[in-house]
Amino acid sequence: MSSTAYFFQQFINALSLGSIYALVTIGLAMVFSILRLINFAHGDLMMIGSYAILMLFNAGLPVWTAILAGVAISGITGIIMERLCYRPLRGSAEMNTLLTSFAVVVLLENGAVLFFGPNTQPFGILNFIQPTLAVGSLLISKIDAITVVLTLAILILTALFIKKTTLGISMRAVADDLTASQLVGIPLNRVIVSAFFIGSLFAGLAGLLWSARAGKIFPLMGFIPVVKAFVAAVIGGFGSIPGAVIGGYVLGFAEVFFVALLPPDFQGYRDAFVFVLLIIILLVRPQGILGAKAMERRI
Amino acid sequence: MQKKISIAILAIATVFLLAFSGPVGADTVKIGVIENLTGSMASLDQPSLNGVKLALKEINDAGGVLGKKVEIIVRDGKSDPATLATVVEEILGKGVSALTGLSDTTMVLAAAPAAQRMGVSFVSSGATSPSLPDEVGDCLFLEPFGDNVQAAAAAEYAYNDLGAKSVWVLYDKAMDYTYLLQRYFCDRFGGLGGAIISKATYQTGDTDFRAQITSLKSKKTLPDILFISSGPDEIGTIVKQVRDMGIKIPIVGGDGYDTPLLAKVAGPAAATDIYFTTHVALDSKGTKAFVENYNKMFGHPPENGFAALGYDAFKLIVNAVKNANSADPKAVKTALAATQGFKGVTGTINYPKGIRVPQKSVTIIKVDGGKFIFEKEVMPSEIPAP
Amino acid sequence: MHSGRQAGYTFMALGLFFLGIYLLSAYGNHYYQRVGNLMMIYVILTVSLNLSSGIMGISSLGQIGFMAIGAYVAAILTLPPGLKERWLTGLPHWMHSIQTGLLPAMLLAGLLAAVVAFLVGIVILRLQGVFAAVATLGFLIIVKVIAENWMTVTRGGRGLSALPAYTNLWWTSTAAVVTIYAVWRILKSPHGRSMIAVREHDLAAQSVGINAPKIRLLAFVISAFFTGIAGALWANLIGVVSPGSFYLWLTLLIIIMMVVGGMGSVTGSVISAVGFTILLELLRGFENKIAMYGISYIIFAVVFLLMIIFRPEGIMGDREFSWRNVRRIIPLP
Amino acid sequence: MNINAISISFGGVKALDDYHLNLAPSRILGVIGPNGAGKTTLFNLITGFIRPDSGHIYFGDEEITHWEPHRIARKGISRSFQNICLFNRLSVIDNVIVGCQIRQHPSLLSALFKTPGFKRNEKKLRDSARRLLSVFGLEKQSDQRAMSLSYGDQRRLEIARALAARPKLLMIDEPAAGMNPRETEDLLALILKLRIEFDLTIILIEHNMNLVMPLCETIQVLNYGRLVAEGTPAEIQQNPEVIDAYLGDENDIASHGS
Amino acid sequence: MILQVTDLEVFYGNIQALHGISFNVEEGETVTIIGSNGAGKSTTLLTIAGLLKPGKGEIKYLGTSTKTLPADRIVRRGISLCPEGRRIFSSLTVYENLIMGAVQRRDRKKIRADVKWVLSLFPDLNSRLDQAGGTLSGGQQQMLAIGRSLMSRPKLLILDEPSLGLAPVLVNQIFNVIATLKNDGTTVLLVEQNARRALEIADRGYVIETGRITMEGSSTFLKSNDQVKSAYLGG
Repeated sequence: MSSTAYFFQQFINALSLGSIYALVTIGLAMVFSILRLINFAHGDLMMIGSYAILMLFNAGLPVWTAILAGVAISGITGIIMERLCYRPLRGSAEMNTLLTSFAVVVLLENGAVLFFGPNTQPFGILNFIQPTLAVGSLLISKIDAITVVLTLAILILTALFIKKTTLGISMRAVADDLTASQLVGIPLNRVIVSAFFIGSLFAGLAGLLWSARAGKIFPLMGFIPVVKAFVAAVIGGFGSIPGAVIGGYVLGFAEVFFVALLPPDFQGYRDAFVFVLLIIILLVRPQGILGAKAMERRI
Repeated sequence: MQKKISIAILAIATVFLLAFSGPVGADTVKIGVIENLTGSMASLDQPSLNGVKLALKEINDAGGVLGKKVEIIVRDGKSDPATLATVVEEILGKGVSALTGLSDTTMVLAAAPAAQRMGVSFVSSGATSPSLPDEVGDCLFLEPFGDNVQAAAAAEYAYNDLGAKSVWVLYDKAMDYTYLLQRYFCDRFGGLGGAIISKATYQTGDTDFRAQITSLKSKKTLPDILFISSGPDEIGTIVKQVRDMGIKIPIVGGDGYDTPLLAKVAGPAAATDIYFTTHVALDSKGTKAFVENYNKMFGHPPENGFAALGYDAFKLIVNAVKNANSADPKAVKTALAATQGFKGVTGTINYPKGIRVPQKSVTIIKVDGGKFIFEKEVMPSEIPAP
Repeated sequence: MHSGRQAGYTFMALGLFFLGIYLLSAYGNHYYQRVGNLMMIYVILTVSLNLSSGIMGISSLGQIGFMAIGAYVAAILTLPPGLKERWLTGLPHWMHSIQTGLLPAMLLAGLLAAVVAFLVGIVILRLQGVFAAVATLGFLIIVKVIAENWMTVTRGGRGLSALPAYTNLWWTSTAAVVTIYAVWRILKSPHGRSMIAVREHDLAAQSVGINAPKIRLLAFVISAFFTGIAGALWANLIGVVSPGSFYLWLTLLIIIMMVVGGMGSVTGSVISAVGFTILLELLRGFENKIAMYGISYIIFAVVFLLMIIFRPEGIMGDREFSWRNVRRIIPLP
Repeated sequence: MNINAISISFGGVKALDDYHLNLAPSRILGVIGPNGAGKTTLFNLITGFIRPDSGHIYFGDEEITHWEPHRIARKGISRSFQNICLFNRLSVIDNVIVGCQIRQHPSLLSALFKTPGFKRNEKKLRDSARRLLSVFGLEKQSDQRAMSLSYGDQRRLEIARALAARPKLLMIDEPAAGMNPRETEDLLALILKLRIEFDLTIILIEHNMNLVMPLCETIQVLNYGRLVAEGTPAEIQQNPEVIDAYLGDENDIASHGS
Repeated sequence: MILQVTDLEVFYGNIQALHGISFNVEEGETVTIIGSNGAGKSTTLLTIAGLLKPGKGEIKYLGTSTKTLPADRIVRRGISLCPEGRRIFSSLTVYENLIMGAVQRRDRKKIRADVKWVLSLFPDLNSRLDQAGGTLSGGQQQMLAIGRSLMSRPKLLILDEPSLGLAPVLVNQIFNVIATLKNDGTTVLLVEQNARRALEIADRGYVIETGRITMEGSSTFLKSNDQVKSAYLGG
């Protein structure tokens, strides 16, 4: 394999990893921008979506129906989560809501262990898609190709939604100024619920893609992606949706090339590197790559 | 306020005391089972517990031991060393004859010292570090063979039978088992004259191994085999991604492969040309009954090799109780140490004098089109020191 | 009330406490002793976290990182020399032959944790609120990754085992009492007032001459010191340290203990750490009885959720225990 | 106090432009101007919360332009805030004690071991805080939390805390905001009393002319970050530019209206 | 009577911000509330808009209580508060800001017509429709804020300090628009620090001090009142 081909192969790896990160991050950023809530349970929505898809499929539903229904279940779980756990806490300290989301993680993950069992389960329902496409000396797995295309499509749709629809503009308005948006009559609850729902749909979809790549699901599968998405969100500028996308890709590329370019003894330090990067970004450019407003200290 | 709090504390303390002072029956043989039923280790330890439960049922159906029923006291260690260290004390307080469970070295090291202090033997059902018994003391027994044995077997099989002269190694840095396995493998493979081209690592929980695989692909000369040292949860994904990236080189590994997940996650097309060492061929005659009974009891075949290990470890203890003709922990320990020719599902266990790692032959399984096929039994000619 | 009399009560209470410790270590079974030890360690962790998070107001998710540092330092120091030579080839030679007792190990563990806190704090404490939370979470993960990868010093994912079981109830309870006393004294000193002032209003505090970054760093470092000590006690109690032991679950556990006890209340932290240790054991007992493993953590999470929704200030708010209040309820001499 | 031509801008908008100040000791300066004119920005610049883009600030003979806020405070400049910034969950007396302890550097060890020196020191702090509270008529509330005080009491407590730091220069931001005329009169008397008792130089931001006019010896008028006028209260009241910018021109509607 | 506030008390935690405020606004009237900073003006307005919950007292709008309604329902009923400090959506374009003002409405055609109408009131905004709100000057932001409030076609328009921090020319422009609205028959409740200007334009006024109404009357009466003069008119 030539070094250019090597580079391109790693590039493709990074692109598909980055796509999934981007997809998870958008949902996280959407909720954060509106509520200033870092929802660590977002990753568990991926888990719930994946399990739902698998169970519905095993119950005999056609693949695509199972996928649609599973993703919808993930969305609905997001709404329930908001209603039961986060709405009662609205307006309380950021730290409290952050901790609440951790508690929700404990709740959902242990619940999943109880209901689904702790064991890893194979997730092969997309295996009928032939594994690889050969492009010259490059091999592109079809799941990767689908991931990238699907993510890009969703990103474009989301951008249009946010830009053009009243609900999308309302979300940006609420993110911009919560008080003023209430004063102009934006129905806050509806906007928040919508943000949770859409974000959770994306999480469900990301769960599907993530599980299809890994070929397996397990109850604790959500934590690593959500932590990564969270880093991606900070890199991109928390709350900014285009930033979330960029952050996702930056992280995907950083991770892949960190492993690709360094000797094996250092590969293990990948996550440390990711977080050093995060801390540096927080210090140097707390608003992230695309974050517009600097954090102003109000006196 | 203060009053409410003090009342609450009193109430909690009372309940606390009552909760653990139930009557203890003396007409059963009690064996403690510690497993991580929740948390990161649960996928190894739950099957192990199922194995124990199956063994228990069989033993009690056959009349128990020493004329008494056998009773298990199960505690969840939550994959957390502090919890393990606590529950082991709790179980020891209930007068058990011996303990079993746990599939990870670190977890055993958190739980077993308390048993050692009390002189109660602990048979590790799944941890395979050969130095474990020396680290804990004379109460700790391994049910499976040590990693050095299976790694040496894999190396000899790869070098002699597969004719491999060079290897690329990928291993999980976060686990004791995966680290030791590849180290012993490299020791023996190098000793035979094989070349280690390079090593790459990942961490438990990773789901993306393409960066590592792509760097393998970029090597000027590809190795004859890949030695991938992985636990049961990652191996399917790794195989899938290796094959997806167009690498058809044979893959060799250890008993972590012994799970249906390997074939199911990777798919039958990818799960081909894979060879691994393990304790038992689940499709062989000797194990057929075990698999069937397991299926009957739990509604599905054993999730992985740990089910059989848990089953054997428990039977091993009961066997020792029978041999000792006593449920006294000291006697059971002596009997365990003297175990000879105990036939389990996972092979025949002999503990040579002073050595509490069994000398067992290693089974080599070949995976072809997702099917596990018994290849051969190997007793390595040379075993790296623990 | 006369302060001499209060001191008298306090000494009597301490006497009773240590009498209890004596009875438990002499006559209690190992299980109760083990729970007692963990309880005391949780008290240290919660009270010291309260100093930096509750009293000082630093949103830290990285506290357990300092515990990990303390635990590893103590583990390396107390590991038998033979094993040290075999496993820890990355250590300087002179260290191979050293095996210390618990006290020096504890103190060095605390000191090293404090030094790391100092260095980390200079960088991270410039951030506030959730951003500080994120950065400290990053610190925790970095510590874990280093512990997993620095094979020649930490032995990687396999961890350090066969540590001498030095820790007993006397050590843990004394360390807990010392921690409570120290944090209490700091709370009642000019430093403590400055900490609360900075927490309540950073800028106003600076306008009356408080060096806010410095006082934040001070709280962070002291808190890390005691957390490091708790790590050392933990290491020599459990006998094995591994990277996975000091991670999210423990982080969440002590934060929840602190929040439920009341951010800023030392008393609350003590009550909550003691209460939760018992609650978790009870829940575990319940879970074992019904054989639904995992239900205890679910109940635990629900308890926390209900608490944060209906009583977000915790059991004690930021109030403290005082003999004056006790006397209102129970007639003391 | 001496300020040379400081300027600062936020996002392209000049918040303060070419501002000068020369204030002799023991004087009272009033700064007035419409909201958003840059008054509070001026306070934040002097107390070090924000740094000027250009210019210099001297206090006594030292340049304090780039000092940290706490260092400036220790040098002898105290302030109150426009929207009350108390340490809400500290008791009233502790709020003042925090101000009192500005010049102390007790060691942590003395606190840990509760040395006699530490106890003496605590008693001294408490006594002086109590004395200060009685000046402000807050001694009865000293054990309450600051957040439970009434609005007027909170304003007074904020000044008390600022004074506890024994400043040479006291900067008060809208002390009479939200006070009724009677309370305002009391405040006027209080400030005059404090000035003599503590030998203070005072800079005051205030909208309430009932306070500004009788209290201040000099008045500066800011508008759009620019210094529009400076002079005695009488001069300011006559200044047409000031009337136009701040007090409002009665003819505006007539001349521009529909 | 379009708005009637009776004995309104509001608390922030333990602190009482309003000590029983009563006032009313008649249909078509322009009423002003004057008072110094911290007197409770904004608190009163935010409570009417449904953002703060009243402790005691009653708020009646067109005869029915709005005390328990959420903010968006109050807007739908026809009360629109243009908040102090403009609070436009700085990352949204001018056009989007205006659209958000009409978020409760479903009549797309009329909304488009109303955008035109608002732009005719504030011609400055015309050329800046696609510009982000945050890039506007202070005066333009204030116009946008008022325009946004008008987009809900309120029966009662509440303006909180519309002239704050604006240059005299712009202040004039803002007051001219208020005058226009008034002539068109819109009911306006105006809170101002620039008491002189407020009293020029209003029919009646209330003086609020430390959470209490201390004076009320026609604008002419208040303007000539010595106390008001000395405290708020700088005379």
